[in-house]
Amino acid sequence: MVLIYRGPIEVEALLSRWYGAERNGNYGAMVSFVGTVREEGGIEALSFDIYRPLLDKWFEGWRERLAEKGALLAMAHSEGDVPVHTSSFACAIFSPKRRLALEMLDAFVEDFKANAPIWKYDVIGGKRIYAAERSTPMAGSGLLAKG
Amino acid sequence: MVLIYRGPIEVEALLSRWYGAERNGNYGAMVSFVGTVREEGGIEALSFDIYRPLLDKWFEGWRERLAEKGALLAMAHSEGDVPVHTSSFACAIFSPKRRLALEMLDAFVEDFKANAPIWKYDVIGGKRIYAAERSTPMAGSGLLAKG
Amino acid sequence: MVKVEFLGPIGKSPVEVDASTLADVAEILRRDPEVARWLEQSAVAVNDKMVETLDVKLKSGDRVSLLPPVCGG
Amino acid sequence: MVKVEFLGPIGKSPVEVDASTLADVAEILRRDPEVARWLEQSAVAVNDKMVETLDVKLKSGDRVSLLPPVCGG
Repeated sequence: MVLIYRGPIEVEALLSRWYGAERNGNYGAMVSFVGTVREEGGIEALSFDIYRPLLDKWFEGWRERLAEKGALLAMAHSEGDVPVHTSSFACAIFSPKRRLALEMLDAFVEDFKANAPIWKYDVIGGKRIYAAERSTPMAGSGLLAKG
Repeated sequence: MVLIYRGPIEVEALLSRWYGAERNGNYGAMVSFVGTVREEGGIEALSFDIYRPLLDKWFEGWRERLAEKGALLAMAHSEGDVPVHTSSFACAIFSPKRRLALEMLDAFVEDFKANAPIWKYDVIGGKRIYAAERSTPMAGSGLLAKG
Repeated sequence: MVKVEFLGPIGKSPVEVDASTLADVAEILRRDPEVARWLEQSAVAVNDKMVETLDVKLKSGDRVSLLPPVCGG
Repeated sequence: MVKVEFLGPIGKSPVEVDASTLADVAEILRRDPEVARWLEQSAVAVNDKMVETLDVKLKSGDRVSLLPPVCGG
């Protein structure tokens, strides 16, 4: 299951928890990624909507794919407002092999950007503005426009 | 400079420190790698010798290369004995772009394995045995055997 | 009745429609100008399972979700 | 005199040798069986700078380091 934070992720505690929980798993390599909100375009924060049932399904698919390769996947994401210089996304892969872990992390985050059911908004002047131009239609989009 | 620990790295504190120090740097992406000693081949620990002057030079070369791309590099390594299920190596790259950070981390660790002046020993029955078969001759090896 | 929900930025409350296939739902939604502009770029799930054809049969109590373009991270 | 140090698993104390180039050092070390077997797989630094030619000139007080195969991480 994806760990959902209301607001920013408590990154220090989360990384400690992941490392502590897995260091006895004899994995050898832990590769992690943390995404922090950059101060740009005059935003105060980013804000996120998540559709949890589908996010968890999508995530469990990835978890199983990685488990088949002997690797363990963990992920956290924020819902609601995440101010600049705080973090909205973190994931980690534990694996016996570093190279495999790095490759999988890249593929996972790539698919995350395209297919995880999460919607992003810029918060400017207290208003929530959908980040339409940075968003990607999910696989299979346009189905209901057909026929 | 490389952060050298006598014995295992305090990973939780280190990752917190790195994250805390850099999250205000507006980097956007932090990618980190932690190497933990696996229980295998009947070892109690790994043990390391480091030649610090050259390690720091090698590291500063990488730091500058990454700084030119707008990224920040940090690294820690253990000297002496590191028991199984504790960690001997950690590094992190802070970058505006995730893809770049992942690629650089892979290239950095690859070169680290081949050219960082660190020697590894298995500790078995209290004895320190050079890990000859897992070690790599550095670039330019064999010079003094010539002529 | 089939429930249709509009996720994320579509920002519209769920509606109940009378439909026996996903094609029926498509036809109904195309008539709503507030929703029609999202159809081209939205993916569709039925009972939280992504679908890729309009032939999907629906029964009363089923739930259709519209998923507009995403951007996590 | 030039100081030669043997890093990591070579496990030998530093020695002082009389040499004016790295080629001289090579010749001296090849005569020591304890060291000779490491030469093929060792890299060389002079005053903490990696070198790739035997032509390097040496002066008194210079330091030559032998670096056997490495394995960090």
